[in-house]
Amino acid sequence: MREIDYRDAIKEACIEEMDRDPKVFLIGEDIGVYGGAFRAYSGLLEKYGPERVINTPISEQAILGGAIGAALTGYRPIAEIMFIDFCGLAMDQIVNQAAKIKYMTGDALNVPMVLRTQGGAGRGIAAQHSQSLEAWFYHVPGLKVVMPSTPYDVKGLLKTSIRDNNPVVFIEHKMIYLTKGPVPEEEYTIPLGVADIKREGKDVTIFAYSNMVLKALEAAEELAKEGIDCEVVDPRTLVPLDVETLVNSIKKTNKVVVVSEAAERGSVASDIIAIINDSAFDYLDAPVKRVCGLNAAIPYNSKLEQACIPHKESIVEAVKLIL
Amino acid sequence: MREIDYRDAIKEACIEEMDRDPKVFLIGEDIGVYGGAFRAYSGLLEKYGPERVINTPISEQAILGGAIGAALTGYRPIAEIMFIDFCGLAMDQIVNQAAKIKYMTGDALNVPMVLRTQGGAGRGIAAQHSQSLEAWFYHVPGLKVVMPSTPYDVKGLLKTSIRDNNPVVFIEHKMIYLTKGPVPEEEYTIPLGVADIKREGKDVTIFAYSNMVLKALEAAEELAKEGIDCEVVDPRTLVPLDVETLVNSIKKTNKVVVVSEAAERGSVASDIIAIINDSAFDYLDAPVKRVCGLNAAIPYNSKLEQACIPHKESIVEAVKLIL
Amino acid sequence: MENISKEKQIEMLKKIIEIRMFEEKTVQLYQQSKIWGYLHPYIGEEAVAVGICSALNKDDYIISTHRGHGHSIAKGADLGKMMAELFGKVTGYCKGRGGSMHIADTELGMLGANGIVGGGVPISVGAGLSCKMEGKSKVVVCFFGDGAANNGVFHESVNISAIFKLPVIYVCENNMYAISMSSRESVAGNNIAGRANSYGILGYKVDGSKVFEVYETAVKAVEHARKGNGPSLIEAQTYRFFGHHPNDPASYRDKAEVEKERKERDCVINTKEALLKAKIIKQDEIDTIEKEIEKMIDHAVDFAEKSQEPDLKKFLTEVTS
Amino acid sequence: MENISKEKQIEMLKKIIEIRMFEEKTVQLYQQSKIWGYLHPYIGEEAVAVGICSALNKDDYIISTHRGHGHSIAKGADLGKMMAELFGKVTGYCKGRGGSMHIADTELGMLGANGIVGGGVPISVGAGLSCKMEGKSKVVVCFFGDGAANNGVFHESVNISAIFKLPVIYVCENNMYAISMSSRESVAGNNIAGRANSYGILGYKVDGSKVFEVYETAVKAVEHARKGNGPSLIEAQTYRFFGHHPNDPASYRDKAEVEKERKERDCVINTKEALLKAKIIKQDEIDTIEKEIEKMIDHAVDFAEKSQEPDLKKFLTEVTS
Ligand SMILES: Cc1ncc(C[n+]2csc(CCOP(=O)(O)OP(=O)(O)O)c2C)c(N)n1
Ligand SMILES: Cc1ncc(C[n+]2csc(CCOP(=O)(O)OP(=O)(O)O)c2C)c(N)n1
Ligand SMILES: [Mg+2]
Ligand SMILES: [Mg+2]
Repeated sequence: MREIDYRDAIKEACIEEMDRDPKVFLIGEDIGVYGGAFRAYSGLLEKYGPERVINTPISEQAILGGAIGAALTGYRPIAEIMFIDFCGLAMDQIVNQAAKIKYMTGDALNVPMVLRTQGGAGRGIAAQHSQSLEAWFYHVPGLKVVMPSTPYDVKGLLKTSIRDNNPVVFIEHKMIYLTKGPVPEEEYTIPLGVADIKREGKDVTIFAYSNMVLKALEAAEELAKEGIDCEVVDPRTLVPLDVETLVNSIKKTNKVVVVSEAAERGSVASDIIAIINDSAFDYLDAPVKRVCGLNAAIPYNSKLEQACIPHKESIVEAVKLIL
Repeated sequence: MREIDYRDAIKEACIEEMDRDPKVFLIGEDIGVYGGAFRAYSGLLEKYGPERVINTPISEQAILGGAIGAALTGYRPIAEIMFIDFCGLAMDQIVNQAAKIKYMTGDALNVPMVLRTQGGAGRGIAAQHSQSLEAWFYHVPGLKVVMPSTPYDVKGLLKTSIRDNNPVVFIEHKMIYLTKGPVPEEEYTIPLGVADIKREGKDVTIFAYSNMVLKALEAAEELAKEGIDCEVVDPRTLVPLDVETLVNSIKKTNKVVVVSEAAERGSVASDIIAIINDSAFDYLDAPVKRVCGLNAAIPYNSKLEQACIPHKESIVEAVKLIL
Repeated sequence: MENISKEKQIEMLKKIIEIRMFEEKTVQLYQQSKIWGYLHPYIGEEAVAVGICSALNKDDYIISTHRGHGHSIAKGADLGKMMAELFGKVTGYCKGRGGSMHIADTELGMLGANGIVGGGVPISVGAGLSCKMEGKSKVVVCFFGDGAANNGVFHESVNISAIFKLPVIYVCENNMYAISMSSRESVAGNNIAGRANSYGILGYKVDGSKVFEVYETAVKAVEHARKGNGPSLIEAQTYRFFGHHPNDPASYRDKAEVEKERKERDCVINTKEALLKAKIIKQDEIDTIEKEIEKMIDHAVDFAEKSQEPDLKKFLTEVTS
Repeated sequence: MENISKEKQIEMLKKIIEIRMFEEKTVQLYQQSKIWGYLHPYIGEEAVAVGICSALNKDDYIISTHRGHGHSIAKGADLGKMMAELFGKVTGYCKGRGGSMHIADTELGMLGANGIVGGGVPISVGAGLSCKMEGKSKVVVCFFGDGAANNGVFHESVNISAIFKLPVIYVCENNMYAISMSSRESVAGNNIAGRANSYGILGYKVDGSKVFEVYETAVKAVEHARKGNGPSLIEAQTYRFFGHHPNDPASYRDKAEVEKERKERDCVINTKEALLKAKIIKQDEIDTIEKEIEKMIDHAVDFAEKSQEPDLKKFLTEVTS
């Protein structure tokens, strides 16, 4: 199969959906000639014109309002917030408007929109440009949360998200835009709420999402050399969450490490542990281990920065701890 | 000891601290003649004048910026956001500025401020005025989070929060402003990070905070009639968290129910379970039970609303489930 | 006023009375604890919603606020469904889930009341984009208060609507207060309409107690928008006759001011008088109208009272995710 | 210019050159991968920071942006500590934790650069309140870009500063672009200074390449603020000579425009020429100044290179909570 990078997979999803449905459009900062901060949209302005590739001022609330209002009136916008950190400026529109409109109006209205954004550390851009804030959205009823780790997943899930009739927060990771992977030429979609076992194994389950899937696979590789056989479960979507695949994996391995780049306290990883506690407590041979980011503002200095997030090494260590 | 209500305890804390330290001031919406949406500040404008009781336009970002900038330059502001739901408009100031300034500037600056707000359901004011969003702040390194349940605690903790040199998110609950309780005439403070055992017991630990402490005590009362002896642990502050008191209680009871009014998914309750998993797994005789709000936007209709949040009955049921 | 057909004038008077009587009834029901939660009466401000919405087509959109009953009714809402919503009944506009602050309806083009001050304002950008993309000359009216005019959302939204020439009419209902905060003290420059200059768009200031003045201004702004000339900003000067909500005695306001406003700028009284004076209507016709509206409202209350509570099980399967 | 002492004029020229040479050096070091992360050079805009900060006292405050090196240096920052910060060293202004976008220092009255566009703008309200409460006639300068002027924070902050008459000078550096977005297309009405009218405050438009013009305007605005007359808004028209950051070729800009700006509005060249023409300085004196500054910068780089990396253990105990 041909290989393309994560960034181009995003672009392909947009192109296919924009071609399929004239109601789909893009809105965000620097998405015109500039093609988006990570260039996922390069060429799209030329292709679709400024009516469907709407380049905005630095007005995060109005960008999301621009998506919500269009969604309420029949369109399917994909709004981009350049860094997930900047969502701090627009949580009202996401949480009090987009997430709730359908429910609080008793289905009088609905909001089919995608909020595309990206998070994560690793580029030395410090505390306000490196956060992993998915836990905020995960906690809010009415939002779906998608965090793909591969080109294949990002394409298939973005297409599904665009077609979803409710708001989807689609979170990419700044360190994986250039990673390549197999993506078929033919059209495909991936349903929300279906995990993917990125590597099968029988000794320990590693539950990881987004960039941490790549770290988990590296760790599994290394552990394999020592004869430890890890299964890597990538939920791909956090809401809805495929609990069944996770529980089945735990039934097999009886041990699980949960990895998230986000600051540990109040992270999605903690919630996964609570879910395991509810649904798989009896299958566990050891307490679940969390491998998360430190409870610290991400620093600029590269060594400090790297010390704040999980790595292959920290995952390896955690797996060994519970073996 | 004299009894006063939660609301007056807040006012007393402000008065004592404003009298003690001329750098303390209040800023927020309708806090002047109106005395605040829940009237906790009534009379304070007359007492301290408009220079120290700063009534603002509906500009949540500028209110918090108003606190942060003053804190950076030597003052100790108490900023009020009328409903925790409205923090959606100002998360950038809270999270990207207040929480991070000290850490990302390497201690060049610090932000001694309190953000006072209130949350919770129960008054039929629907999805945008009834949320429990403490998980957002809990997840952000650099913020302390305080959620007192009694007049005694609210006064002592507010005083300590005002004196703290870092930003404190101080979250009250709209249903308990008029509850009364003993508060000494003499000055006292309560350190952050020290839990309070609101009721001793030996059979089951109920971990609950804010308004849920009152529900947990009701449940314990009811269970006592059936001979089940519950211990109610009120952490009072979520960050810093007194893990020790919780673990000690679990060592004694070997069973624990964690209660939070917030939507279950990604709640603080989930994180407490992860912490218990890390620190008290071996003392547990049964899986920890979460009793949380539903993953739903809080509705207007009172019966529906009540169905979305935990009650005495749901806590009783949970306790019985793990006995 | 001369350019407005007699029928239209009478129509507007009717709507004003309908809103007034509906609101008086809701306050009464609130005091009887049949309605709970938050209720923000529109009494005193009716001419704004009616003047503006009378310039709209059925398929145009409106975006409302926490004080939204008047907007909905002016756009043609069914009083029964509104009242049922306030009663929390399943027959209400939001199946009892929203209450006063969240009424919405696609068929009405009513894109939602809002519990967040200014929360609907950015949504105008999207509705405006949609109207522009669709190319059917629809327009959007975005209502908001003087308090909301100080929130950042106002600035972002009007700026973007202006640069893209979106067909949005921003209608600021300056009722002089945001809860207890006077607009004289909160709006720097004290000229909301004047803020239009910042964005290079048209700004109008109108007496919000004069329904025909409001209407005529709205007609201009709507035409401007339909032609693709972009947004405009109307500041309607009005007054909240009572407290922010039924339990607010509004003691922060000057009594003389309140009395003067109620006496001189009551749009129900003034519109009636104007029509009587112009001999467009007779007093007994007004009496008949009022009786009919009273009946409508009684029906609405009756409908609400008799409607079912939402089914808890159904609710739970519908909302949890 | 005539009213400014010769010493002060030379001082300003020096600062302009200092910033220019510092920035050129950082770009070079960035390309050599000695600095990483985000770096937003201030080249072309130096006269704004220098003109404004020259009107301030040491204990006045400034609030900066993501493009903040010039502001810090103009306020008197130590080049060594700045460079060390860019190198991520523990001797830097933020102990290596902040990098280019977070430099701050209480002694300098520098309340922080900011990675969030407009993030510092609301903070001006608090610093302004503090200056007013303290009553020592201190003032606050709040720098922000044309892009930030479209964000809601601008509106909220200027409005509040105006109603409370806070001593804040809002300085918009309109360098015509926000990354790739031209201010002609993003600022409705295309007149940022004109937005002052909305708030009933003074607005000034100045040529940001003319340091003395900027300075003289700043003096007026600062005096106004010190006297308790409230905020003002200065729009300094300037130009970002290069890309948004070192890796941005800025191909979205018209070449002719870029060339024209660089040729006609280079404040380093123009300030030198003005002083030479007015015979306030001689070419060899300029040469000496430049050599000295070059030496300072070399020292700064040397200091940064030789400084320690932050200690990981210490960091971990300090930051985790
Ligand atoms: C963002 C936000 N801040 C504060 C509130 C609380 N609040 C509800 S209504 C109101 C006053 C609104 O004033 P205005 O916009 O003038 O509308 P009016 O009530 O006068 O119609 C306030 C402060 C809110 N609902 N949302
Ligand atoms: C809230 C927010 N939105 C977007 C960005 C990404 N961003 C960084 S700089 C910039 C452009 C800022 O333009 P302007 O305010 O004119 O300042 P300039 O870069 O021209 O100095 C953008 C969009 C950001 N950092 N913060
Ligand atoms: Mg008002
Ligand atoms: Mg700019």
